[in-house]
Amino acid sequence: MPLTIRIQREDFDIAAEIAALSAGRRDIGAVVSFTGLCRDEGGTLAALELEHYPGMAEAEIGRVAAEANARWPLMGLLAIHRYGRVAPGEQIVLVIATSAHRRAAFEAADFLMDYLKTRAPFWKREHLADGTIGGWVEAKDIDQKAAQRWE
Amino acid sequence: MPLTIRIQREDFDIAAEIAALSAGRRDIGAVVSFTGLCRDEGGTLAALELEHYPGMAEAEIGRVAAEANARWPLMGLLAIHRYGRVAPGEQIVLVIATSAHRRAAFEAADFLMDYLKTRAPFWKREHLADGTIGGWVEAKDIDQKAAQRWE
Amino acid sequence: MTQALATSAPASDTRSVKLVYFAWVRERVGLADEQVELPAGTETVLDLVRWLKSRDEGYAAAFENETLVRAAINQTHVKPGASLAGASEIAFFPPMTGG
Amino acid sequence: MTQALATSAPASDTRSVKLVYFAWVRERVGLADEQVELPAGTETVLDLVRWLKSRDEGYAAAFENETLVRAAINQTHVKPGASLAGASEIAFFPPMTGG
Repeated sequence: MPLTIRIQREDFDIAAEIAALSAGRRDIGAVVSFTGLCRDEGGTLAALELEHYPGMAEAEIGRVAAEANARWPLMGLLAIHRYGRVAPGEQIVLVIATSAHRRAAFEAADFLMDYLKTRAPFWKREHLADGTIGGWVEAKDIDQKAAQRWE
Repeated sequence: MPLTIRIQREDFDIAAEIAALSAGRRDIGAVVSFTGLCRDEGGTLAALELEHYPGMAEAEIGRVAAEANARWPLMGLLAIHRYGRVAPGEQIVLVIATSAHRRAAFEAADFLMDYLKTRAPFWKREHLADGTIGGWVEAKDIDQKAAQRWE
Repeated sequence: MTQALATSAPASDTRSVKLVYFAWVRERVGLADEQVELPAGTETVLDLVRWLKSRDEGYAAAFENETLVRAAINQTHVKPGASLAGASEIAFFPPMTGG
Repeated sequence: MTQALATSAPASDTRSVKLVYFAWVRERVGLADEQVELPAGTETVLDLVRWLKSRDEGYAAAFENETLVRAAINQTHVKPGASLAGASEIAFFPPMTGG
């Protein structure tokens, strides 16, 4: 299965990534994409600063992707996660799953996002609209529970 | 909630549709897209011909979208379904759901696709690679069961 | 099938509706749409289906399996027992296969 | 904390590992990474955490809640009881908040 994992500072282009995963293939029936964006939190947020663990980030997402590939009949899987400073409205993360059928594509993308949230070594810190540096974003129980759905 | 429903012969551009749903907003945290493509069925298929019930197709998808909007806190919802002749590798259907959080976006897109499959008045007929016109595609129990998950 | 024995049907019992057909229902009937006068006593979708089946072999083939063909009244899905009251456009089609 | 009482520790009991810290663990420790000699008897991640806590207030603050800070050995998540055998890079960080 074609697998793409990229950790990058730059923005990404969803259409180009879908096109690359689908290029030359006529057996894909379903493409599910998830894009995570930076919210402005009611105007209080100036930016998110994303720190990551280089090396482990790619390795851990690769392990999660391998699990997804073992669980669903996939034709392609992609995960791109940005690091550095991201402003409200900008894209942070992209996951794409392709398969012959929609159920596998939906579930694999959903699974990959849940595990990426709880297992990939990224940390967000808030930069506030008033110019101060806010705290590190706290992990949410709801994300742990979401990941546990797949166990 | 911004709602877009289009039934059209022409292809569509996922990135442009996501951009239009997100334009000027900084409160969207999650965008889930589903794209359904025409498969070549191991090389046996030359094209799918999609017939639809004009008027009812838009109305029925509108009713399903209203149900999705009542069930999840959405910030935007889009459904585009093509009709006419579609070749293997080409796009047939696009669903996009946007929300502050990923669970609502995933579930609403998944729901909209399941109901679109079982309730929207579209019918597919196969044109085979050997030049003959194949039969009308039969509805699948698995699609009925998928839609029943949401009841 | 005739309504010869119905002696006191009011005028409103016969009215004109548009029937539309899709996919293999359309092919078997041999028409995409038609305007018909509903015979007196045709009160539900199933009544209409049974009257149509009596018209000729094409309709009989289209509605061979009465529970397989789906119906919509005025562009909304309905069940076979649904009343035709207020119906101006009645559609018949196979189970949907879009998406 | 000294190992003065350990009299017969083999040479392999003290070895050099790279420690890396992220997010608020990094900020509290005051370092992004460091090379340390593991004291003899430091066999698990939790042993290492307890030794680090004894070093100064920064480490003590970082590891105040021993079960909150996550660890990875050679870039793989591990539990506090995990053995340090074979570890060359040990990372400590808060619960992840990516995605």
